[in-house]
Amino acid sequence: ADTNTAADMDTEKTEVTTITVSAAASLTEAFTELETAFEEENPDIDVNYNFAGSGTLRMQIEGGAPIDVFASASQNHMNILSDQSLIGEDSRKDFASNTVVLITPVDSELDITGPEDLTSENVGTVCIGNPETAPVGKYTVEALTEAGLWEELESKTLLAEDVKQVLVYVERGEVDAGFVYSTDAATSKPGTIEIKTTVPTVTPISYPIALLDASENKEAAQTFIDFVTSDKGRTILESYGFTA
Amino acid sequence: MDFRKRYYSKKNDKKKGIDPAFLLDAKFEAGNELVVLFGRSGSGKTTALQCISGLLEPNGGKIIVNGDIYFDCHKRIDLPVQQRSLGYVFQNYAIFPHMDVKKNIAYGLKGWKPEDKEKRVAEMLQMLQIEGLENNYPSQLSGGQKQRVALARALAPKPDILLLDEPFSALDMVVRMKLREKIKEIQRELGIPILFITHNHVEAFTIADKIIIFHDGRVQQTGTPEEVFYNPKNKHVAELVGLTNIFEDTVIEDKNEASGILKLKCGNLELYADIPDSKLKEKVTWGIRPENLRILPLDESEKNQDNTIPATVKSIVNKGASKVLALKIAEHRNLLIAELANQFFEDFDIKVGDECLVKIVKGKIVIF
Amino acid sequence: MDFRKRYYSKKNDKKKGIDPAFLLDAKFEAGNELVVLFGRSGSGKTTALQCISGLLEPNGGKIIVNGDIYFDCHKRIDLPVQQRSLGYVFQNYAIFPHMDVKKNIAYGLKGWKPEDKEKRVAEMLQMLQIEGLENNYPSQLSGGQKQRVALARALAPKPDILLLDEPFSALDMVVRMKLREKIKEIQRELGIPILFITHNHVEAFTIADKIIIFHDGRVQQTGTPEEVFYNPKNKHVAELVGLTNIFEDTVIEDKNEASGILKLKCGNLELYADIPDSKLKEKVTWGIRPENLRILPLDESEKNQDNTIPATVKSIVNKGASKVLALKIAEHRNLLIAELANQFFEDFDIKVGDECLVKIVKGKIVIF
Amino acid sequence: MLDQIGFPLVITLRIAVLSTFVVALTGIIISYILARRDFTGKWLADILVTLPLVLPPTVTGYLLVILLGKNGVLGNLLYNITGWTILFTWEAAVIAAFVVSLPLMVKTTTAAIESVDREYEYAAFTLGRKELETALFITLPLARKGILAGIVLSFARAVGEFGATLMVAGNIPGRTNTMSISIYSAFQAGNNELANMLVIILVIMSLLSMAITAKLVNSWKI
Amino acid sequence: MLDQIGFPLVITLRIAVLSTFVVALTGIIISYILARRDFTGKWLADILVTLPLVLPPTVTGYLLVILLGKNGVLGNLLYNITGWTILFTWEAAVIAAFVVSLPLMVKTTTAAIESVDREYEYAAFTLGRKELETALFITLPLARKGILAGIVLSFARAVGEFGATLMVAGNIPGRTNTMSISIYSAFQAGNNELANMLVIILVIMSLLSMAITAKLVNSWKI
Ligand SMILES: Nc1ncnc2c1ncn2[C@@H]1O[C@H](COP(=O)(O)OP(=O)(O)OP(=O)(O)O)[C@@H](O)[C@H]1O
Ligand SMILES: Nc1ncnc2c1ncn2[C@@H]1O[C@H](COP(=O)(O)OP(=O)(O)OP(=O)(O)O)[C@@H](O)[C@H]1O
Ligand SMILES: [Mg+2]
Ligand SMILES: [Mg+2]
Repeated sequence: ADTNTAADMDTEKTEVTTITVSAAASLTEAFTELETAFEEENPDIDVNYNFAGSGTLRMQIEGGAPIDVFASASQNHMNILSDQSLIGEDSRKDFASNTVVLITPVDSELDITGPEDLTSENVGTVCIGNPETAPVGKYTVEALTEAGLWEELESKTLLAEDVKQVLVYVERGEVDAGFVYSTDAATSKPGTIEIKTTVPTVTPISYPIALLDASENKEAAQTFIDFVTSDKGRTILESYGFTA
Repeated sequence: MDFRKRYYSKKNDKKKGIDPAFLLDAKFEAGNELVVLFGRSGSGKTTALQCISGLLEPNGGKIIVNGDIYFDCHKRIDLPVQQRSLGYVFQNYAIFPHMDVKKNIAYGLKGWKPEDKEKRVAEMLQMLQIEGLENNYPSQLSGGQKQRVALARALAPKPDILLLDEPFSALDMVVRMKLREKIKEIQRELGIPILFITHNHVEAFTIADKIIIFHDGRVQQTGTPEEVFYNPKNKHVAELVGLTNIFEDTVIEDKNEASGILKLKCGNLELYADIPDSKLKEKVTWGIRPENLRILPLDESEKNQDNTIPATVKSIVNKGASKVLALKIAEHRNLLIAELANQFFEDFDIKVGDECLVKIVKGKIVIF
Repeated sequence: MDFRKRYYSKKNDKKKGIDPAFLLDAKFEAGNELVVLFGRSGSGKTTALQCISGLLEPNGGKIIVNGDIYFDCHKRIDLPVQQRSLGYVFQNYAIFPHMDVKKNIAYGLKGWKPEDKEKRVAEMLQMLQIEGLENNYPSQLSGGQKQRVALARALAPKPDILLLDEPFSALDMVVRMKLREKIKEIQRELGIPILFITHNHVEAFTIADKIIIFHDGRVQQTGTPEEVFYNPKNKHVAELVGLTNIFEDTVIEDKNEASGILKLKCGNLELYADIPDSKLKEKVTWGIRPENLRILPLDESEKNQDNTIPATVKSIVNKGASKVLALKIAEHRNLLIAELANQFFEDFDIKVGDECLVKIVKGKIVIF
Repeated sequence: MLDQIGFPLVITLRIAVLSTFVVALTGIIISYILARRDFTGKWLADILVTLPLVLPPTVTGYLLVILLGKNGVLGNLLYNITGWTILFTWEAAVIAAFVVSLPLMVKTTTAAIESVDREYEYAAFTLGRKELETALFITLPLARKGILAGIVLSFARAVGEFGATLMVAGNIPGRTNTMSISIYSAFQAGNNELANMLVIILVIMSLLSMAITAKLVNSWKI
Repeated sequence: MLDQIGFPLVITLRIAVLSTFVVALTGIIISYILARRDFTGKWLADILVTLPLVLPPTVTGYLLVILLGKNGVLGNLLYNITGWTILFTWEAAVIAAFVVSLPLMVKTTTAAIESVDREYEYAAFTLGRKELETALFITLPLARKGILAGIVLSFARAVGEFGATLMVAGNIPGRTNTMSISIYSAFQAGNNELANMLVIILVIMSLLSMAITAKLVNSWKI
């Protein structure tokens, strides 16, 4: 009852600031939970999310969309914005990281345990994200190149526009193997895929977050970023499979 | 032919058991002859042709043409339109707007050799006097030209039966006369049945081997032009064939030699007429064609002749070759209409307001 | 009115300087009277009405109706259709398929009070004898009923000028006669110009105050029905008005009292005719209406009368009220066509193959 | 769950109905002009109208973002006047739906109007009716089959619109998440149950709306 | 760069032309039946045909994957018979384009055919022409304005098709990367220069093709 009255009084006193956070689609569930915790702590700030692929989000920002915070799934998109001086450099932080895993259909009869097995003649199509549009693809290609497998595998790869597409193909057994984020693998239909191994990536997969230069609510936005990178935020993200 | 077709004003009316808005109950024979369907506007002539053509499915009855069963309600036969080998001129032409005249006419000539096609089309163009228009599209034609294209299209494939729905209605008299001849010729040549709808009296009379009179969806009378025009069976037919003088009177004397006497209702005039079998005191409807009335000068000596009555001229209308007189008879409400050749007026100068004698020729009186 | 309209068979023809496929060059006057446009099919009657209505823009000339300039090429005036206050019955009706009869008729009654509208529609329905059909859609009407709806729609707003393009072509004689009267009545009542197209001789003759004859896009003759029918100016008009006997001969004798003698080309027969001014040895075209020929029994005493020649009956066609005889004259290629009231045959029994005398009434001969 | 379905349903219907309404209106006007008028640059108008159809919706969306964003021509104007940014509001989704469905409406309706026999219009003119009245009471009712097809297509397209909408209106739960976007999100998140449910509701809703539209337009005999 | 443009251009044209061709054919047949026949379940057919329009293309694509995949109903059958999987080939893109543009063709054409006066068909019947001939030489030419609109819409849609294509054909550079997918990729990758170039080429190509189609169909007087 106490908190209730406090909240009521708050709304009367201070005006509520609304901020819009563009967040990568893969963060949907984690950030939704985060919002509840954040707004409890900051009743004068109302968070609106805008979930989509990082590329789409980036293009929206370039076009002048009224966004306050950008949480990207890839450094690349953040870099593009940074080059155009659209973000507040000081506020840019990495707040979560992820891993790439190799998955196969659960009923796969091929003997695949690691990326090196994919070169076998028995393995048909391998699905990876499009390195140009899906960050996961970029990480995958880097990793495969580093392992010296890329040249051999390139001809049997199928590029998917996003992680979900890779997942669908593997789930339905349309491809023999695929590379996805571990967080995405966790969302797949139970009993359809099998995680074979975690693929070591060259650069760590880190999710950057930053304040946008055009934001009119820089203070509130910074509060949100601080919350995401706080211990509390980290705990929530970890519960959804992200590593800190 | 004996079929029925019902039109309902609303789709649901049928289920609801509401009476149809229009019921066609046609029953007639047509041999290999030129049959004219004659009737008031809206009497079901077009509907009859559409049933025969197979474009409308009758609700009952049967249609047999030259031994071929086109439709039989009980045997569940309904020959597809395509197999009926028809030539049909629609009342509104229905020529294909996206084809030029030539293509329109050639459209029914399926399976003909190209040179035969070409020849036939040229023949048709010539017959219908539309040479030079072969590359025009329908939108570039006049009303009468369109009608002739429709005719050409129907005639070109030499069909087994011709259905012509007012095929000359938009044509000038010169072409019309030529085409009447042509149609008669075609009928004689091919020996096929031709059903011909027209509203033109002279056309019906001159072209028909047989006339079928429609009224309100029912066949009223069938017969040669003479029978129908000179001896209409009832008031409807009489009106239709231009028997404008129609009266209703009582038989007051019955003669032995199978002829009776009629007495004009509102007067003290007595008229004699040949009536096949009439009964005394019976009310009968009788009539006489305008051209069967004779006008005589008001001459006392003639006055007491049978069927001769004094009248006043109310109006005179020149029709070109003849004049129509409206005559007021003493004490009678209706005007008598007489039609007389212009030539007649050369010898007998009569003007509006003049008095004269009208002779109602006994043998020309028709009793329904 | 004096305007020109050119049709080109292809759009580019105009630029290329190719002659138009059809050229209408109409020049006529029409006062507040009933004017019949009469002409062969395709002679430009509909085109003329469309130019007057403003639906087609003439290529030149001017159109003035009752002092209002509808169109003037030089002054660059082209009054919009809507401001011409027309009643136009289209040759193909053009009644709105998505409106019922009532709505169609009321469509021109813009700005009328609802009860006035209602009343006017009822009046029209009654006048055109289509009561009971007010809720039918055009697809549920017969041809003649559609035409009457088109008429009703055009008449309802009491327009300042009526353009009627074959308005009765699909109507039966009974309605047609009534409507002829109505149209004349409307003309007298409203005192407006009515332009009326028809192919029907009797209709043209009885209804018209003035007849304008079109041929091939040009006005040939203008005049009262009597003038046009009895005194056609040239061969085209003659043909059109049913003056079927047309010959070409040379004047062989010129009398002082301003009348000449004609000699039939292929024979040794001499005919007398009244010719206003003719020159000796000149070739003239002359003609006579079929109803102006007299048939006499082959009686020697009559044989030597003026203009009386022997002939053989080639065919007799009954037209209902009269019979048409085709007569072969000795040594002459063309047949003479005579039309005689049926009454005539009661006294004089003549059959195909019979010989007789034909009297070509001198005063009825027309010289072009 | 009700919330996850209820809001998208309402917002989608609102967007689709509004955009279809605007599309129908402007589409009919544009079509009438294209069908019944000759002017220089007609081909250009024709092209401009068809263009959004050949572009991938995301590109159309991107172009709209550029146009409507704070730095865009229109967006800037709007911002300076009202201080309001249309981007990321449901109104932006209406604009996106409008742009992608307009070609459908215009193409279909233009064809339908062109097929109407001009004779009927002429008849209306002779009865003293102005062109506007004639268009409303004669031409359009006679073209109503094609117009209906155009409206149904536009509506369906507006309902199914995704790429451009995502771009200009974003995917803001509780504000701009339309059915299509919700389905996409649920699908991406692996929440197949929700996705299926949404698809079924979307389909039912669309069919119902189309049936109602058909009834309305077909009864349009005026 | 030529390679980045040349291949997508060719494959897009091939897919669009082929799918439009098939769409036009089947669309005309379906439309004719819908417009001229009465049968029970007509409304169902109508719905099935319109459905792909209201679904977000990705969902349509997903359904197609389920249907055509190795483990899908049709895909499995095909695989067992021919040993060939259609998924991830350009033929799959044709199918995707077909599915998403069929509604446009059918709706437009059905409306156009329904507007053709049956009187002309009856006239053809009385001249001994079978229904098929009548449909080909009378009904369809008279409905050609609407059919043309349908074809243009279908072609444009096929060219612009993206979501469903991506799902069933994937993005295999040198095999299935259509213009739309390339544009999308370029944009997403921030390669605006390439993207713009591709958009311009796409637009020019579409307009040219549409102009040609219009010429062809309008001359179709047979
Ligand atoms: N679809 C329909 N529904 C209801 N009534 C109809 C329908 N079609 C025609 N009728 C009615 O049927 C009657 C007969 O029409 P039909 O066309 O056969 O007449 P018609 O004798 O050809 O007349 P006309 O000489 O005017 O052409 C008319 O009274 C008409 O109103
Ligand atoms: N759009 C056009 N292009 C070329 N020629 C045309 C066009 N419209 C009409 N014509 C021609 O112009 C002439 C006059 O046509 P119009 O319709 O005025 O004739 P009409 O006197 O009304 O004939 P009808 O009595 O047959 O109705 C016809 O010979 C016709 O072939
Ligand atoms: Mg009729
Ligand atoms: Mg005409």
